[in-house]
Amino acid sequence: MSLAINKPRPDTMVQMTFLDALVQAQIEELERDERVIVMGEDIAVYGGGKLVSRFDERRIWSMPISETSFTGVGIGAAMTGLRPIVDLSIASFMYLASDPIINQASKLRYMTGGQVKVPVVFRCCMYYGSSLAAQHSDRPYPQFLNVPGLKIISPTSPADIKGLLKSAVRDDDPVLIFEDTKLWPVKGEVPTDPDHLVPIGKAEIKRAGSDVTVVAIGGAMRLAMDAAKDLAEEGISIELIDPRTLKPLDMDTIMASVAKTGRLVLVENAHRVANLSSEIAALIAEEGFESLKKPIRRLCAPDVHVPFSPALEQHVFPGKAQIVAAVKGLM
Amino acid sequence: MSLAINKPRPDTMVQMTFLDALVQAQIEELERDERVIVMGEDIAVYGGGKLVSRFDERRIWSMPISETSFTGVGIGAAMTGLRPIVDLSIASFMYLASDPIINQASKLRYMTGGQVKVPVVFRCCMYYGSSLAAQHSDRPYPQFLNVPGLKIISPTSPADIKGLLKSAVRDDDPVLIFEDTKLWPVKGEVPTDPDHLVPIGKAEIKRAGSDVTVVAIGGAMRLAMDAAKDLAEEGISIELIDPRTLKPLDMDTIMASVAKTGRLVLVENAHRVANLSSEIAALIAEEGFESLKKPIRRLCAPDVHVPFSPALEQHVFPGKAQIVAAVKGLM
Amino acid sequence: MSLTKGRDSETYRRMLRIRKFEEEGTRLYKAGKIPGAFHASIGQEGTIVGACIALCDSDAMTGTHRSHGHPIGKGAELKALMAELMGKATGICKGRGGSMHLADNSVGIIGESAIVGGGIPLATGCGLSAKVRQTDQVCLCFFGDGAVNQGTFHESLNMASLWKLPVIYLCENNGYAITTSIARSHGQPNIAKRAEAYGMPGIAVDGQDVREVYKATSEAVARARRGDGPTLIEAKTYRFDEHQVGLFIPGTPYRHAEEVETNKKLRDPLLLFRRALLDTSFSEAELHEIESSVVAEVRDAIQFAEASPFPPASALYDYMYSNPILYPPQGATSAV
Amino acid sequence: MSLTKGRDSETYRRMLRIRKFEEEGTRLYKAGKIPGAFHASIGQEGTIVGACIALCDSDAMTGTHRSHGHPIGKGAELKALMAELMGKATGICKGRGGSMHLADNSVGIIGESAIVGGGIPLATGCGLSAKVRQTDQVCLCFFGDGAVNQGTFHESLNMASLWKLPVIYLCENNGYAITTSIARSHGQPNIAKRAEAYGMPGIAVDGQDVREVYKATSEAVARARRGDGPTLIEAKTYRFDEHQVGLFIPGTPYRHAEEVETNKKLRDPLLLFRRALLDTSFSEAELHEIESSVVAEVRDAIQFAEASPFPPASALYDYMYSNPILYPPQGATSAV
Ligand SMILES: Cc1ncc(C[n+]2csc(CCOP(=O)(O)OP(=O)(O)O)c2C)c(N)n1
Ligand SMILES: Cc1ncc(C[n+]2csc(CCOP(=O)(O)OP(=O)(O)O)c2C)c(N)n1
Ligand SMILES: [Mg+2]
Ligand SMILES: [Mg+2]
Repeated sequence: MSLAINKPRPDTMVQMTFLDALVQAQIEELERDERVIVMGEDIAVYGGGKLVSRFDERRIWSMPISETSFTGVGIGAAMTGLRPIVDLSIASFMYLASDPIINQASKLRYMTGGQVKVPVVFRCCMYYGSSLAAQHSDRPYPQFLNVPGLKIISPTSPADIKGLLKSAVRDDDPVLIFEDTKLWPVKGEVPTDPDHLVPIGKAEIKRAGSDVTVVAIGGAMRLAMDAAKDLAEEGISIELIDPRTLKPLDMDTIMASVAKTGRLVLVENAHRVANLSSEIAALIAEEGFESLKKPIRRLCAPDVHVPFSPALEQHVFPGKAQIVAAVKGLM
Repeated sequence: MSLAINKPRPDTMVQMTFLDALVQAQIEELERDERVIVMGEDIAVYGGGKLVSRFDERRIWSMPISETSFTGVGIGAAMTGLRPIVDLSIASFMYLASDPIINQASKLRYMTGGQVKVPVVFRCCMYYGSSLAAQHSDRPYPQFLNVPGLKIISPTSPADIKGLLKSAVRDDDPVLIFEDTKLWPVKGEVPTDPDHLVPIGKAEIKRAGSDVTVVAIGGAMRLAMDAAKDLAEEGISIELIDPRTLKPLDMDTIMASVAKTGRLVLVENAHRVANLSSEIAALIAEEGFESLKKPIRRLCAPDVHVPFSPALEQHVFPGKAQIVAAVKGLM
Repeated sequence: MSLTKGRDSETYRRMLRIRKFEEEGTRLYKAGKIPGAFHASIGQEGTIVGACIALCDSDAMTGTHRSHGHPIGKGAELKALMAELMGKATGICKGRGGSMHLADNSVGIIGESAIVGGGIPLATGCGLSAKVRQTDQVCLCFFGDGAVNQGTFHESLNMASLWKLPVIYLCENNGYAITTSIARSHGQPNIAKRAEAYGMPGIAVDGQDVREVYKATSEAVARARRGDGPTLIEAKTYRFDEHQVGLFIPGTPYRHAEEVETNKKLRDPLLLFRRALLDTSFSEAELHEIESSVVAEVRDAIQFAEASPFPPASALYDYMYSNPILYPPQGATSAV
Repeated sequence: MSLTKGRDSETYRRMLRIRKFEEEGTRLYKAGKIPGAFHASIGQEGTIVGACIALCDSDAMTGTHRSHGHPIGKGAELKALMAELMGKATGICKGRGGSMHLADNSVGIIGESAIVGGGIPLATGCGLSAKVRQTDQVCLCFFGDGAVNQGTFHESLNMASLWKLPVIYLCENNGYAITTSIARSHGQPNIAKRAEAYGMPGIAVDGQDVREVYKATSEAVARARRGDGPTLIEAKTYRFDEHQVGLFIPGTPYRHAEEVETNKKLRDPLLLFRRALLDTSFSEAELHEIESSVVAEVRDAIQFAEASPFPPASALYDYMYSNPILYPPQGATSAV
């Protein structure tokens, strides 16, 4: 009896960081399904210490520095019965994996007329804002939005990273996870239920409101939440949306909100040209035009590389003050 | 005296195809500046027969199938005194070159604080619409729009490919040329002036009009021209714009046109998510919102891979009828 | 070690299937019935079939843009392959792959990559998967001499050697990558020797001698199944036709007409094998029977393909995802 | 062949500069005065300087994320390097590069790539350029043992061998890529041997013996200048500090504390060289003079760096393009 009490009930929540939730999700999936493996370089260094100590080398594969091919190895393994989680570590390195991700993972199911499936997950960590300079600071997900056949997620809370990573592992298609490492230390309530799944393709309304719709992506979400709180004190009501899945995009939720508010601010740390905000703005300009009362506002990183010096880098990413100002500008 | 008469005057025009203009531009630049070299696989097979027969192996370099590295070789050569034209042949192969293009070519000037320049040109040919299937049919330029530090051009007339390719070779920054191979056989008047340059960063108004602004990119331009002609007969006046340079985008020209017409149709053969049309639509929704009388309309390839079978592929790309219908839908 | 008569018969049948399938395919291509690009393996049948016949049905395989021979060599039926070439709904890839991508998963082919070198990591991943799944499956990985210069060759062979993966890397060395000879692209022309860099055995064989290819591959398969790791096999072969049917190459020819003629006359793997079979265990009549049955198979495949419907426009999105999620409806603002 | 006294003196000076520069840098990093990540080359000075000293001033070079040693080894002044580490406007890269990218073009460095393996094609391109320009410039290309597994190593060495490019590929083999040993990542551990795959000479040297590295590199440089092509040199060296200052690595250590201690005690390139110099041509006083002048140089560099201003926000876009074209104005809808 006492044992049963110690075992957490499915609806129990625990407080943990985003990074812990991320690791916990992998541990649970590795334990649930022996087809799941993890592949990556220096896994312990990039936050996966618990994985390395818990599972043997047949489950956790240490990779040579060969990103192009080990990505292809993950795809080949996925096509032949495994469900690999490929850790590409810093997102700036993933251009080395562009070819296998785009030409193989995203295309093979279609090109074989459905003969194969490609259940592979790619983890890409977006480090920026910590003086690593341009070769380590990319947020490259906008480039992959244009590629058919991929699913792309970028959760912003511990519960969501756990639930979406698990959904990704259980999904039969290639899923790219873009983790904003600024979120790694963020704490939150996370369900202990080993089958806690957050559906791919569903946005979340973080905060309901009526004056202005704000869509914030990745690390920008924390600032947007703070901005919404400040604005509420001034009597401005923000409806704050987290797309969570970047492809396919849940436009129904965004469109319904804009239909209500008629005002839209998009906040994103990726470079501004042809990013997710561009796509959302375009879709609204096409299909939500009649509801728009004011011009759309995008707050993004400008079209410049991320500089090393903190004196410069601090000016690259949108801050809370800009979000507040943009919202007020629309009132 | 007779010699002088035979020598074409600078303002002489000749009729030639897009492909001939493309080759002619390279011949002239190779002859003008001995720092210019051409690098690529099977250059004669991809339309460069004249280059191979005219210049020796010190100017025309035949590459092994090593796209990642020979792209880097071109960048290294550009940083040390040459002005290479790197022929990546079919654009679907360029993902193998994403890392050196993004992490090196686009970043090195900035990351070295201006100590180096990277005068390299990449030619990427977009083949599609001829049953080559998904691994040979990509139009990947939308992905590179998001990358700071690159210049991207996609001319649509023989005169423009000649003048823009020459500008690209003479430019000190990395320039990507996305050639729509559907345009290769198109004929037009081309200046024989060896210094015929078309400026990077300037759009062209192909046809002035007052009712609807149509922006068409690459191969879509020919259909848009036909559509504009048909619509003119029905009394609808199209202002047709060719951006020519996709990055940096000449938004002044587009914005001025939309200010006049209040209606915008975007036509593009790239996949629809986060492409150039998304960016243009977003910019208009931000800065041209007050002039917009109607929702923006985008006509693009859908979010599906290019299938092999002509029975399917014919449904992927926007056609003249769709352009006409979209324009009429806005009247 | 000599092959059994049954295996000889199947070997000859598959080689001939490739030859006839592609001869007819070339004709149909020139007649405009097959769209896209058509790369024939004619001349390379000994290499392909010699290697494939050393596998079990449950073994896996990856191929290249020159993709017709690989499934046929592995035992695929011809109908769905021919229908695929014509872009029909009954094609092995439902009309989505075409000539460069005739992957037939039912015989173990996990992909035919038209990205040169792109299949090498996939095969390596299949090897890794076999190891994790603790089966005795091996994976045969085909690629050309040109693909050897891709980074994926290097990275993948290193990993396979490191982890002793059950993969056979089989280089169809036909001497050229489109127009580029080995001398103009390889710093060191001996491809088998490259294996040493990875601590892997590298073997060169006469790719026109199907039995020699079979023997080398069988040994590599046995080695892989024993858990002793991968092998690189370089099969020296020759492509009789142009890189791609109808490809026009301006300027000085990259290979001499004589070279081609000599190879066709003296180094035709089908003629060589036929002669060897007659010299040992087969009668003219027996071979003739195989030949006419193959001709009939190819004819039936063409009939099947021609009679098949094209996929309808409404099927454009089929097979994009295994688990589709549609926000917004896919065609919403698109051309369709 | 022994180095001349002048060269010995310069060699010792540069080795010591790296050591002192990085010791002070580590201190400043821990004190929060240097942002980002800091990878020290301490322990690898013999390899770096031995190779660099074999070059002429006009020769070119590429390096890695472990980027401080390369410019110092090539003769760079310390002030702009230290200012760069601190993200100052007077930094060698105007504060845009930082610790992983201390490229100093004035001493011939065309790039320090923090993308592992990314510099190898650039160096090869420099070799191609030298050949086209018909100069006798050579390019020295540094990379680590981990980078050997990148496709760029394979592709680039093949091209350099094919075209006999004047490039020296110098592998700083310190035994580890972050936590990954050679045994856990290389199918075949002998890196020098990989050269054979490309038809290129491959030489292994003791990277802690600066004279041995100098000798091997000098021969490779002479070979390259003669037009005889590239060489791969594997210098066996050791990194005394952690991969990156302050990096926490959970779990079982990837290298034994004893291994580190033994190397520091018995295989310190500076101690070994100092002893050799004393044994032959230098007095304590002479070495002492070099030592105090280096200490002063480093101190001056720190003073210079600390006194320098940060780049102003208005400079964010500077150095993006050589030929800027601005449509629309860059910051228009951005955060700035
Ligand atoms: C990554 C990539 N680069 C270039 C091409 C264009 N291409 C198609 S086949 C081929 C030659 C391949 O040569 P090889 O590997 O020897 O195979 P073979 O054609 O001789 O069978 C090339 C360069 C391609 N399909 N993929
Ligand atoms: C393409 C790429 N992959 C991974 C990394 C992360 N990373 C930085 S240094 C390093 C290890 C490099 O090892 P080695 O080449 O031996 O150089 P060392 O650090 O030992 O000097 C890795 C994996 C990177 N910077 N670039
Ligand atoms: Mg070949
Ligand atoms: Mg190392």
